[in-house]
Amino acid sequence: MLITCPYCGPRDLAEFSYQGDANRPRPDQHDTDQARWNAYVYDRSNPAGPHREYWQHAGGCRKHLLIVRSTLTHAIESVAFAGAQGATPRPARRSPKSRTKTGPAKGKKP
Amino acid sequence: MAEYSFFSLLKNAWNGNRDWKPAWSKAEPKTDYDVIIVGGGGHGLATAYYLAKEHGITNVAVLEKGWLGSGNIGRNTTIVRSNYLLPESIRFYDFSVKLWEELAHDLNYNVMFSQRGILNLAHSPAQADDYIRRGNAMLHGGGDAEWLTPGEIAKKVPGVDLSKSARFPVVGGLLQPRAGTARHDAVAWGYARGADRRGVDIVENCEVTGFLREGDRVVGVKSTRGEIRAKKIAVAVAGSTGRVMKLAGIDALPIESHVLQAFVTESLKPFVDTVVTFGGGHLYMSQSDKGSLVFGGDLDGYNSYAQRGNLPVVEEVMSEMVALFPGLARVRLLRSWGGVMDMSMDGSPIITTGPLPGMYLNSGWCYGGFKATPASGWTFAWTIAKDAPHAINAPFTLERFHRGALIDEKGQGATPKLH
Amino acid sequence: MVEPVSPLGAAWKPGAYPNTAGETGLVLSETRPGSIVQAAAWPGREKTLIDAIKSVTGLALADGAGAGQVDGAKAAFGFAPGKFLAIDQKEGLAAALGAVIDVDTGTVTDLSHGRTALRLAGPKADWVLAKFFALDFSQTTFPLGAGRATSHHDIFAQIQRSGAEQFDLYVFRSFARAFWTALCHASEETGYTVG
Amino acid sequence: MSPRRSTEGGRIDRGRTIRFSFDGKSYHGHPGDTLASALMANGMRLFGRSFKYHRPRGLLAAGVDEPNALVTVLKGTVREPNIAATQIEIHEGLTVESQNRFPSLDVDAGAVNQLAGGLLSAGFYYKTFMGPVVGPLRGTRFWMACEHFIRRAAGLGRAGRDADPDRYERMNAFCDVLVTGAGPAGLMAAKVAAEAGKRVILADLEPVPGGSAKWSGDTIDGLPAAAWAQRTIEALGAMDTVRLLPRTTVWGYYDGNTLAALERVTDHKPAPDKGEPRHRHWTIRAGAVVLATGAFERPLVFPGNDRPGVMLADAAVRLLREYGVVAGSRVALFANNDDAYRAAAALAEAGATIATIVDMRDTVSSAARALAERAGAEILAGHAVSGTKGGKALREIAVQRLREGEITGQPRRIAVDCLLMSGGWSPAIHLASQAGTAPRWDEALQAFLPPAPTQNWIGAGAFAGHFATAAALADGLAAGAKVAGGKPPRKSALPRVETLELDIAPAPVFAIRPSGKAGKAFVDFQHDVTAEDVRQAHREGFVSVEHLKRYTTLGMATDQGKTSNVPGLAIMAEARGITVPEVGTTRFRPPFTPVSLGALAAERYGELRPDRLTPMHDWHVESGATMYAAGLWYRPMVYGGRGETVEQAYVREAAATRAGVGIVDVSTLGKIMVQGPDAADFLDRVYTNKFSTLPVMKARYGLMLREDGLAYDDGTTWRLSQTDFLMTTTTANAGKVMQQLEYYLDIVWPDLKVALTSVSDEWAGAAIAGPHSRDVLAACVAGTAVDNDTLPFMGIVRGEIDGVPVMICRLSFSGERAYEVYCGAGHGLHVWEALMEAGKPFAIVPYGLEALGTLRIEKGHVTGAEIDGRTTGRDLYLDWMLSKKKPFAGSMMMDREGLCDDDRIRLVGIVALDDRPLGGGAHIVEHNDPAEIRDSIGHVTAGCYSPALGKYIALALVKGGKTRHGTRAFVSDPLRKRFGPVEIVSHHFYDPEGSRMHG
Repeated sequence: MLITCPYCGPRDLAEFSYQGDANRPRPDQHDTDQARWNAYVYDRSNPAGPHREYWQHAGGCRKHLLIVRSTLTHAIESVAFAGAQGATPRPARRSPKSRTKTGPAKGKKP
Repeated sequence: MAEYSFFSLLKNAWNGNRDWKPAWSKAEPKTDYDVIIVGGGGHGLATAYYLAKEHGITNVAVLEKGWLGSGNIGRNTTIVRSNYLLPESIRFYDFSVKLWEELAHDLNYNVMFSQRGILNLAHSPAQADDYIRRGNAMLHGGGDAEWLTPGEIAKKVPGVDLSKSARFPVVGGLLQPRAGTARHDAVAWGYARGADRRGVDIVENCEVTGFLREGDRVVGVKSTRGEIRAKKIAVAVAGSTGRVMKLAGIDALPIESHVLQAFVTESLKPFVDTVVTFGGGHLYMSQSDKGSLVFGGDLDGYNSYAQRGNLPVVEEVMSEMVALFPGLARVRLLRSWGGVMDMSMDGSPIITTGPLPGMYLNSGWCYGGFKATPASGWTFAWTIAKDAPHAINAPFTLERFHRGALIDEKGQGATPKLH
Repeated sequence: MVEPVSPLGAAWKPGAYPNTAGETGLVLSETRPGSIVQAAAWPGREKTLIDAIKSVTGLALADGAGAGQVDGAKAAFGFAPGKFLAIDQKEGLAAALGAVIDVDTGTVTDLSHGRTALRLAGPKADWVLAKFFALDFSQTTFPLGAGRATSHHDIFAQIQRSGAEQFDLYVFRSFARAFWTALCHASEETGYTVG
Repeated sequence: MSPRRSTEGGRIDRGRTIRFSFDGKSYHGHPGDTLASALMANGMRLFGRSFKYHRPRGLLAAGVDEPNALVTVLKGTVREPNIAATQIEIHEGLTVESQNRFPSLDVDAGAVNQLAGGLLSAGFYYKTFMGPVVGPLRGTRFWMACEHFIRRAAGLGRAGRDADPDRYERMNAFCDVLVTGAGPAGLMAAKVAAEAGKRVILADLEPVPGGSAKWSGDTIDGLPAAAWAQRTIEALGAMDTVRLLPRTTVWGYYDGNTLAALERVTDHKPAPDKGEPRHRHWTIRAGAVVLATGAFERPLVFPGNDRPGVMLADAAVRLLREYGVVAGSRVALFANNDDAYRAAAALAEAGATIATIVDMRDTVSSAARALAERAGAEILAGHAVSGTKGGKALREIAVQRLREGEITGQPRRIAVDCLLMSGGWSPAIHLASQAGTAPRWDEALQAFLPPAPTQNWIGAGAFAGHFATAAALADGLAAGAKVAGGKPPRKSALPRVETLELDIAPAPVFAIRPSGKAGKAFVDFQHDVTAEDVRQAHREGFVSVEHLKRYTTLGMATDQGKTSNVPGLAIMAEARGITVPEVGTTRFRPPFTPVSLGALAAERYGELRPDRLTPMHDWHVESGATMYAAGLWYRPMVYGGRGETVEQAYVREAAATRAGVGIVDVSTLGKIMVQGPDAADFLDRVYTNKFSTLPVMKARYGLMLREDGLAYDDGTTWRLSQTDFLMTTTTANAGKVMQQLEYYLDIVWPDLKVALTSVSDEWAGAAIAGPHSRDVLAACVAGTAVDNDTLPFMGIVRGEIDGVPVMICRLSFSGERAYEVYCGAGHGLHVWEALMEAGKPFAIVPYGLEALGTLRIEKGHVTGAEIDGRTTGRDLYLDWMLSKKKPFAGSMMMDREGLCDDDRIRLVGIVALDDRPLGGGAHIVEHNDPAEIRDSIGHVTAGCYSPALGKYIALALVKGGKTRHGTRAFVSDPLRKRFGPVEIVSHHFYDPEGSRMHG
């Protein structure tokens, strides 16, 4: 599998660390609703199809990425930096050649 | 249907093997059953068998979307063991091993359970302490365990690198003698034949596409072969749990589906006589009766329903294999494949009534489902028949996660990829 | 002034190690810079940080992922959003950068001891590196001065192309000896020189 | 009559001779020969024994699809089993032995299995060997006794146990276009793409590229096809944007157009050059892939089709044209298609007599007739071979009339020494199948064609069902142009081909149903799966393609069904009365052909993980330390070397530390710089206790929980300035904690201005502990005082030791007055030696992990043995660290009922009352009967001999925890055969008030 890191370009799966389901918002630190915390820690939507998930480019820039990937085919639909509010995931590039055009200006989240 | 025996083989050989009958009949689904079991894998078939055998409930249909045993029962590395740490697990899996020991006779089908033992190699004093804790827990829970020194390991597993200069030198090993391997497909076929002989309908190529509801209650299924109603609907679909439960409106469960790869080498003359695991990484290996080394390692580590994995895990597993057995570098990988694992949030299964009225759920097997097949079927059948769990599966509830009553063998918390 | 000790220890064996054909395809060396410093900008403050790096080192970094520059004793490159590695053969770069980068701009972290600088130079440098890293080392995709953060299993590495056939690697000090040994081993095929 | 070498032709160099050995006997061949061709040239027919029946087998194929001729290659005591003789290039000194036979290939005792043929039908083992229900052989015993012998009879070659001395390597490659297969289609595609400026990798599994061009006999652009291929390869090789990879099999198609290939670098040489790997594992990330992997010819299924001398028609052509080997002198052909007639013509030209051509079809095209005429052979149309004779070599075939699939009439017996067969062709669609979905059935070709691409590949040539050379070249041209992204190709770019126009479409018949007991007809040659086995599987209900495969083992041998797949499906389809595609096909899985485990381990063979070393590593080793692998790190366990046992050594080290002063290397601790205006706030959120209140130049012990509320990691964090913190973690958890913190900052609190940097390797750390620790520092530290006022407990100062800047924090893991001295890692050794020197007057001792553990057990500090992922802060009596004033990670989850249960195991101390050791992993019970192994109430996490207490003590996790203090229990360690009384006490064994460390 090849993941196109918005900063580093297309990189091998081995450089990435899976950080799990991105469909479950972490409750606010001050939230005292036990059910919400339980759901955050334990409950997963586990869809067969497009899945929003976090990956960390641990063997690269170390940024966390929000990726939409099909759990049926492993095809990656989009990659974006995680945590950027209202970020629209960017379409994945097909060819590893497109590195030169990769990425936003240094450090700017899209 | 005739009993299988050496004499039946002889008789049929005489007749040119022309008189064999189907191992199980291809049933047409009826419109109504006492129990429907969704999932014609090992656990579903075992459940049907024990419903009939132990509880006299035979008006049962097993619905399989594809061919029988097409899930993990036919894709695993065939290991049977109960070398667990926590009392709940030891009790459950030890019960399973006991059922395994009688299974071939029980089913009149040779599932080839071979108690060649499983040896967990430890590579540091701290790891040895950890394994000894587990071995002692097994013994205190009524199981069997032995501690082997490197010298004893050398005799039991020739070819393993026991040199002091190894990157992770072997300091000892935890052996469970009663563990072993079985012929995976035969388990599915044996249970199918056994259930069929007791009157269960086994319906292949019948995919459940929805559930019939009366209020909250689940009263039947919609399928590619029509609507089928039943008093009780049991779900045992392993890696497909998320998909099937969504059809019942359950959108979130403490389960993720992950891909696990498995590997076989070309066929070799006898090389290793026991199941060996490598503690310097994550590797388990044994040799099949046909001579292939059968082995596997960690999950690929991302949600997947694809039954195919990627290269990093392949390379990691092979690296560990040749680290443990440097003579195998010239042996060749014949085939690899992927199975979809229903990874639960604490690494332990769920065998329970609910979560909806009329429904029963059996899931969360992670990658330990094969060895659990008999106990899973037995306790699930009990739970379905009695509408309450047996003491053996009582801890394996769905609520335990939220309650914090976790059965976390590895101590990794709610990180499915780490179990 | 106390000279820092190289982590390579006895694994550093200067000399020529030709291959069967008598060739040496690359030179392996430890460059032992006095300063290896990480500078990180808060989001939106990258330009200020790039300017600060320029004011101290004279290196003008282009505005793009992984862009960098090498200039004799000094080098700098980006390896992550808002993050840069700056290298100087002289000591004191961390203090100098710390003086011009305030807390509202970002942070400066001295890694002079924590990272070990290794250099591969020669026509076979990219061939040997490709045995370890899943990076495209061709000139067009990895131009002069550019930097990359990558890893070889457990070993994290930052790599800068410092010449047409030359790459500088920054690896964690504790792994340096193991990695160096592996580099030498992997270079036997093409032949190599240490020094 | 036997195979022989022709006087001319082929790419072998008759001028040179190579000697090699097979089963201890010496043979010779020529450069260019494979083991198969060289042995055939030596007149050999018998190459191997089959898996189940041990039937004698000859060569069936000429390529990777060979199922029979498997041998073991020997290099000294190192063995490489199960290699097809067709894939071994001979070289001087090559030593090979046959396998799965006893005592020899010629006389094999296992052949007795043939007598029990009917008993050993499909699935026989599921039906027997279950043994008695009662008695000593009940349960699994009887089966295991039988299995012992079954296992010895099964299996092919024998693997070695000695370490493989060769090396393996990986190579990462990137390209615009990967072309797999250098036949006419692949060559053409590579040429077009390369000429358009693309970076191209062209991989071919054979030593000499060219594919079918090497033996087709066609003419391309006026040149013999082989010469055209040669010319094209040379032109490609001259371009620096093209990488040619001969002897390289692309075997795996993974996600993201990542492909795996195996290059056999030195297998064809007597010895590798310096530094050369035996195999190279290529991982190729390709922009686009051209799949031009060709096709495999299929055998026909008839009784006796496995007799040595029966082979695939194209294999005989290949042997002849590539290696100059004539497979027989009196040859028959049995086919269901026109294309196979080429073989008859080719062998006739080489001097063989073509005794007959048996064609299943009633009518034969004129083109085929012309070829038969050239071969001087009569055609028996509408006939089939219904049997063969000969022991270990074919002598005679029986031919009968075939009417609507049934054999009729009297057999005609024809004496031949070689029978060529052809059931048409199956495209090698394996890679495409790996990459995507199910293949589609082509009725005309009677073959599965590639599925629609789900990744970025394009097919060409025989792979796509376009078998003729001209069609393959046209495909290659189109594919090359497409991946190059340029204009559609000009027609004129297409080379001219002169060839025989033959219809490749076969008759839809693969199996002859024999009349009576005519003998076994094999579908899967290697696994001895017969047509009758397939029919029996049908009778028993194993009718889906997967059940068929699993029940009969069809297609599961080392050739992975390359020849057997379609014939097997066709027989099942006929039995079920449905079509082949309705039976279905199994998904092809990686690898396409077997790959050595060494190659996949690559550079990790011989070095699984890198060594991670502290700056003082060499000093420890030189000082006699026994090193201990802790994760990737090496750490001193004890400084022995004085004839001491490990226990004596650690007791000495620990006692000396408590009495005077000791020093330990703590450089492995995880260290993370937490910097930025929000750093303190961030730490308050991730630690259970507060850090925002920590003064500058002070340290604090911190506990972290997981999100689920269980204990995660602990360590001290030092505030170096208002906005800079140095966090330490346990050695084991350094990476995980870093990742968790990054997760919080990237995803949960992206607004916090905090930067994290791993500085584990930046700082060397030495802890000095003991009553004299301050004296040692006072003797060597410059630039700061180290007295109690300047450097109180948890205080931090900066200073210098022997010219090196240091940072000293007063911390204690041992319970003694103690300090951690940090300096730049490059100065670690220097500072360590300075401290040792300064400590000399105080008899300073270096101590290792065992003594460190002893000191901490005595003090009751927890580590990974107690924070094992299943314990809570309360289980460990760390309640005092759980702030009630602020939320923190895990705070909402740690109070759930299951985590507060009274029955949980909690931390206690235990003391052995029988003066014997308490090992980690021992359990605790309440009853005093060693024979009763039951009712564990907990376990020992870590034990030691305590020099301070003069007793064996341990930390333990026990149900009820504190409530058991002062009670008697028993240690039960049956695995180590240890049982004895213990007293449960507080885990704070030593100086519970902390007066020593605060003093």
